[in-house]
Amino acid sequence: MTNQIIPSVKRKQIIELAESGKRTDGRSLTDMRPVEIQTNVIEKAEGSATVRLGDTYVIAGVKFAIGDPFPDIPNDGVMSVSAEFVPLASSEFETGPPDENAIELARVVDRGLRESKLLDTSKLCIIPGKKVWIAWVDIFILDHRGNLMDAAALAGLSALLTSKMPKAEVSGEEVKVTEEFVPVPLRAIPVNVTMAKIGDKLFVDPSLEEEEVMDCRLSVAFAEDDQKQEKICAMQKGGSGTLTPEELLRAVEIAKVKSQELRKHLPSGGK
Amino acid sequence: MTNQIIPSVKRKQIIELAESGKRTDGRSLTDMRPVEIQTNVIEKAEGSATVRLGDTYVIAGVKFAIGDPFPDIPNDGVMSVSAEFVPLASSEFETGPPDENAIELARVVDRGLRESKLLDTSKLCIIPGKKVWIAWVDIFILDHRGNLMDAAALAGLSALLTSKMPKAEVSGEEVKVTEEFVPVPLRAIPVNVTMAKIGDKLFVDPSLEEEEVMDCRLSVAFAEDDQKQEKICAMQKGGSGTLTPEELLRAVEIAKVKSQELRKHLPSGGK
Amino acid sequence: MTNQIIPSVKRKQIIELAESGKRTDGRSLTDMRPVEIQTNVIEKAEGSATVRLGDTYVIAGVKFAIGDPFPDIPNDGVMSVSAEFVPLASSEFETGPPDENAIELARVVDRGLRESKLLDTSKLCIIPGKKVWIAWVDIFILDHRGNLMDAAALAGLSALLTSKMPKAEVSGEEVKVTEEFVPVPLRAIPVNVTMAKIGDKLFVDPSLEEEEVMDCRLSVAFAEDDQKQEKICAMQKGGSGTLTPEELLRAVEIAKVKSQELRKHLPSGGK
Amino acid sequence: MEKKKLITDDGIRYDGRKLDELRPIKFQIGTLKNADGSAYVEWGRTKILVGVFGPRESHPKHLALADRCYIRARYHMAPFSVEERKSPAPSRREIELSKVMREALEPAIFAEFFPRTTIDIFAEVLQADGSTRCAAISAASLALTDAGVPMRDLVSSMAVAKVEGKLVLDVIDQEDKQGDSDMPMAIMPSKNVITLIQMDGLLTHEEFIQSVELAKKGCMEVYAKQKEALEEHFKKTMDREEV
Amino acid sequence: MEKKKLITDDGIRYDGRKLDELRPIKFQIGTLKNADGSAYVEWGRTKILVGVFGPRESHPKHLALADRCYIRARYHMAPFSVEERKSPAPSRREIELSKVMREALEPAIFAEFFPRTTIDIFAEVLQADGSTRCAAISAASLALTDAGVPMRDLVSSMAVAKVEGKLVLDVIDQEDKQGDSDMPMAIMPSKNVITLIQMDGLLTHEEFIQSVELAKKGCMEVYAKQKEALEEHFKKTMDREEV
Amino acid sequence: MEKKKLITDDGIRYDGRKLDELRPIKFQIGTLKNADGSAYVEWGRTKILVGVFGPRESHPKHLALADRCYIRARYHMAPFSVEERKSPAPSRREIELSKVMREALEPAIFAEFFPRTTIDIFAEVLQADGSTRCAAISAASLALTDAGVPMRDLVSSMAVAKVEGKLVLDVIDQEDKQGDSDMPMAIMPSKNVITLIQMDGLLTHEEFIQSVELAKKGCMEVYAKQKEALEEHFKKTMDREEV
Repeated sequence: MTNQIIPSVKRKQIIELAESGKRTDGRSLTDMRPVEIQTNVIEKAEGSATVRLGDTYVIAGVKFAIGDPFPDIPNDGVMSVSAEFVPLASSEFETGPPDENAIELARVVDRGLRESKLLDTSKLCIIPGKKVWIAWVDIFILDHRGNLMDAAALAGLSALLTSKMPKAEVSGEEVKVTEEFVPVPLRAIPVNVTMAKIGDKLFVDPSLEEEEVMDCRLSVAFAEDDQKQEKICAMQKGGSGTLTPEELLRAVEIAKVKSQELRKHLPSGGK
Repeated sequence: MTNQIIPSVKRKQIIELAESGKRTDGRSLTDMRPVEIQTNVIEKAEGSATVRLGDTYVIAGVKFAIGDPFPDIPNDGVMSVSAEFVPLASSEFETGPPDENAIELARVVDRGLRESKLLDTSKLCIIPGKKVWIAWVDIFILDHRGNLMDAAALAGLSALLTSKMPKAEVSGEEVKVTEEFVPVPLRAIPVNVTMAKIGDKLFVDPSLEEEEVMDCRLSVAFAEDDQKQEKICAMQKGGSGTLTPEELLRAVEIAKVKSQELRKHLPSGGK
Repeated sequence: MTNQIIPSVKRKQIIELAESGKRTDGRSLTDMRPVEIQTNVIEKAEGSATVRLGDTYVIAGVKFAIGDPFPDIPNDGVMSVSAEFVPLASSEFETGPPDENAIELARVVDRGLRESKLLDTSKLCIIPGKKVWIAWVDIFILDHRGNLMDAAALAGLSALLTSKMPKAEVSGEEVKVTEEFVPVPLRAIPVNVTMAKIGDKLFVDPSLEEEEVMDCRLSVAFAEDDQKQEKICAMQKGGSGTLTPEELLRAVEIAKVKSQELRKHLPSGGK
Repeated sequence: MEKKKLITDDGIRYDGRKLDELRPIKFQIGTLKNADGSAYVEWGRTKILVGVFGPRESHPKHLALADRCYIRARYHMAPFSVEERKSPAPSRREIELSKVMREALEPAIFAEFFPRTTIDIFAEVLQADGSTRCAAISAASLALTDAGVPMRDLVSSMAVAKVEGKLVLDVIDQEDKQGDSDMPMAIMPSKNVITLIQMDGLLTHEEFIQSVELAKKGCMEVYAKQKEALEEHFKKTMDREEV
Repeated sequence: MEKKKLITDDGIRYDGRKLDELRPIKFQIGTLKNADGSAYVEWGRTKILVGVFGPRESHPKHLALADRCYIRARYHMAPFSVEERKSPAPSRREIELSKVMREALEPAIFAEFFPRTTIDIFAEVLQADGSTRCAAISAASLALTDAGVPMRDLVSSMAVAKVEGKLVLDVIDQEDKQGDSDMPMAIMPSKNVITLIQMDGLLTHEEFIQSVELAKKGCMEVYAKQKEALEEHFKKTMDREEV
Repeated sequence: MEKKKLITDDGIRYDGRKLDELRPIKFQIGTLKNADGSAYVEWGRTKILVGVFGPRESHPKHLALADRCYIRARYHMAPFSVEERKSPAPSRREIELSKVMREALEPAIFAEFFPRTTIDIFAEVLQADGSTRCAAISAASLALTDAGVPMRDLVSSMAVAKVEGKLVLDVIDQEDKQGDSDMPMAIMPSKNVITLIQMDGLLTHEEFIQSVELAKKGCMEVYAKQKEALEEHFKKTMDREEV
């Protein structure tokens, strides 16, 4: 059975420090940890990126493959986002198919990318109703030190931003993949910001220690289109705690500011 | 380890009562529990029904989809019957893929429906050898209070009896599903009757309590064709006890009578 | 937790006996157990064989089916080797999907058969790039008394050597399987020899008892082509012990001799 | 799927409702015999059955928590509940919604009263026509009450979508698929706290604030219907006991 | 599959047998070394190997029963046993037949002699040509005896089909697929009780009664062959022990 | 895949190397925070990350061994590591390589020092361009050292292939696919013993003997690079501690 004593001592300490605006690792409540993004790290992938968010370490790779469209959107390509909690990333992770946390992570990142209209899937069509490009975005967690949501979203986004897409030539029903590459048709750019609620405070970019004692977390993704228009494009509460309506609105305000900060770290498009 | 004391006390009590032709819930040995069938409960399904057999509660839905025929019967459509023991139905049920009990149930119901020649699968062919209708019959157990076999068979049958089938139009190799619906091509009607053997008595439509202490059960399905001809179309013994040949023949006699009774509850075809 | 006392006593005894060149079952260190191969035991299979290697008992069946080629070798048929450790073969085996031992066994046997160029897969093509023959080689372990590797390899090989292949007729895109059978296009013949290392001795064709206390095993397959040319075609070390380079070379020498011995037991081709 | 216009110029929706109007919602409590607690809801054409077992012994035992009850939840769709038959194996969507449903309900449960035990919440979607997670959560909180689980409050849930530029309450399938955003929310009404919020689609900051307001209004209407159902249920139970 | 006529006007079947004639059936006992008991049967072209382990410690432990032995059975077909290669993963049919086989054998086992233990019965169908469950059950009861499991009686099994209007004994593949009904039955012969009965197809009440009679006759013939095999096996074992 | 000539008449390979020349190999130790030990290797374009956990409590408990540590290993490829996206579910190849990797490392570990515990070795192939098992094993022995697991020796691994009639050292993808044989080997260099050997393809007896010699030479070069990486790592660690 899970021992609950150590977390409750830690929690008390974290809350007390926060009263004076401080955190155990020296950050203020709204500081992100250092962000480091490297792209094109996997030459065999059409796009790839590693993200270090403090000590949290994530890699994402993008592969394009030809496949069938969904019957209800026959003229659109497909983007598929998966996340794997690789067992080397944490003593808590286990081998086996993705659990509910990995699935939630992948789906939240997916919604952020999808709902921002980042990828113009209509341009991924090869033969309408028959053949389309599938963009596989695979995110692997390599070291889990808190806030996987933002690190994974950044990694997936950076990999897509720097992807090149193979070009297909069609003659009749035959599809041939050429040696040529074209840029991926991208539009608005989503950035995700996660905050943990502990007591009555919000902690931006929570560390693993903070996540272990948090009441709940809120992730908010802001998308910015080419006219620099910002909109909320995805949101997800996680964990068993509650938020007051005021906390919710405050969190959205914070996310708006921090997402602008994070944008500066993004790789520029194409490669 | 399973406690065996309470069941053996119950069993003794049930056997003693049965000596005077009585059961713990007041029924005679050959009484069914009240039967209540509601059809067209799921508007999105092509056919559906809930069945209450006493407190046992089952739902069945029928969906038609276009698929490939089996290679050895290229001109016949397909009927596929599944059963799920949904965990809300019993504290004994667990999440996960169907266990041997759910699979046996589905297969016995399937054989009853199939061997009675209820569904004329030759009329489910769209393009011979290429495209046929698949009739998915999904049975969900919602409350398990004994005799799932008869309740599930009634639910599956009632859903099929009241199904409407989408109409497909063929031009060349292209298949288009129209907005039109046609009746499902049905023939003889099978009705299943299950009896539990406890001691040397047969209990028609056993309750959960009776099933927990039974030696074995026997399910017998009678089919009636449009000339009101009755035939046995499926039979299954379940459980670790034995039947004497005399008990077997007696059970078939009883099933013949009770299946006629059950027929009166069936919905009339079409919808 | 596994008891380690009995094995260590046995190991000591086996090593002491080996000092004078003897084994617990009376063999010399380089003796194989008696080999008995029966072919065409499963009339419904296109090829089949049982192998008894001492008390180890294995069956293999070959089935041909029409399927799709791999995209990167569109003009070649496919050979697929599986192995199942059927639970009746040992109190250690369990039901469920193949474990790492069964998978290793199948893959080593597969490599032996494949890399010897035994089967000329280019002759298994029906319509280039579209339809090819798939040769399913299924190996079932029926009684595990040591050295499954050699018994399984012999069974798979013998089944293939005595297989007949259905003949397909092509007209346009249509493929029709005729009633006729043709010989399977075979070339060089691989034979696998496994040795256990216990202490500093090599034990050819180890018994179950020897395997339980061995340091490691080495399997070496020699292929012989129609010019009676012999080459090494597959090798696999198993188990957690080590081999000195000298032991490795000695083992290969032994395998060369023993593989010639085993060749005499092989069924002659065709049937 | 063909796109039709979903809102008339007069602000009337596809199914005849006004922008902030709920569908007919009807809760029924105690419909199952085996479950310790149960509730059935018809929420427009969305139909969901929820059963609760527990607090009961944790199995397997290593799930047991020393200081509170372990809560499991399963959101599951019947194969016939949607247009195209759905495989009965849980999809990734169902696995996420199971987690989200559990986390929406947990804050309302006095889990610390039952250390070392497990509560199971099983929701079966029999027919899906939008807002299934809201309906499942709202019904589940009634099933928990029916099971005698001590609760801090009910949980009431409602979704708001942006469709053709307008915010609409209580989203149906058609609106979800064609709409620009979907935002399900759940609250503990008498505590005024949020236990579930998810959003996808594009909303301006202003629209988001309005959406939260509208969702809250919807949750309060659901809350009223939940309380009605509870009253009716207890009345029935007492009547029965008096007999 | 092409439909040929399966029975001549003289009542001779596809494979030359008379209507109530069994195929050649040969049991062999004790063919495996590792299994505690084993039997192999060639039943026409149907070939099945059965191994029995136990009574042995229950694993996992929660399977253990306080008052009797826990019995597991697996009916499994080799991929090469049928016309089209079968995936080795257990099909729904194999899962049902495993249950049915277990329930046909359980009444014959003195399970109460071995509380808290498990007996495993594994049947591998190496070639399938009809009546595989009958052959597996009959062979399994010999394998149980070989394992020294105390038995109330052997279990003997036989199937009857209705083919082209006639009842036939010991059904082959072709007859099963083209026939109008199939009815496998198993009995404990010296007790005159039925441990397995299944039926599908269409039979009048009268035909059913005749089918049961015919199946019983077949079971008794199987019983005779089982006893023969046992005698031969014990004779061999004693000869060996005397040496 | 089109077949190009892989070796020039002057004995220069596809990627510019000589026949017995290794690709640039760079080990990095201690790259992960959570793992007890870790190592990252870039071996030409092959990129692998290895993490080690343990010795730690065995879970589930029945895995515990009374006299030594239980060692688990997983060799796994990321979906984006190869030309065609690979499903993340472990393939049969990955399951075999996990076993082979474990057995190549086990002889070097003083497993008897840690009875009843488990050591987990997880290798993630981030990019695969030939010799992945050699790279994974070599990196894993560094990760084990980093985790403080007492070792008899490092394990150094290298593959030799026969390509267009010539033996070549340190095999890349292209050579593996077009070559006539592939032979990965691993040794404990200071003990001069082999912990891994596999071979497939056709080799004469003479060629095999030469292959073993060549592989050994390659292993020794890897060993030198491993020691370099260790020295650098310990230097860094000590520098950090002195601060």
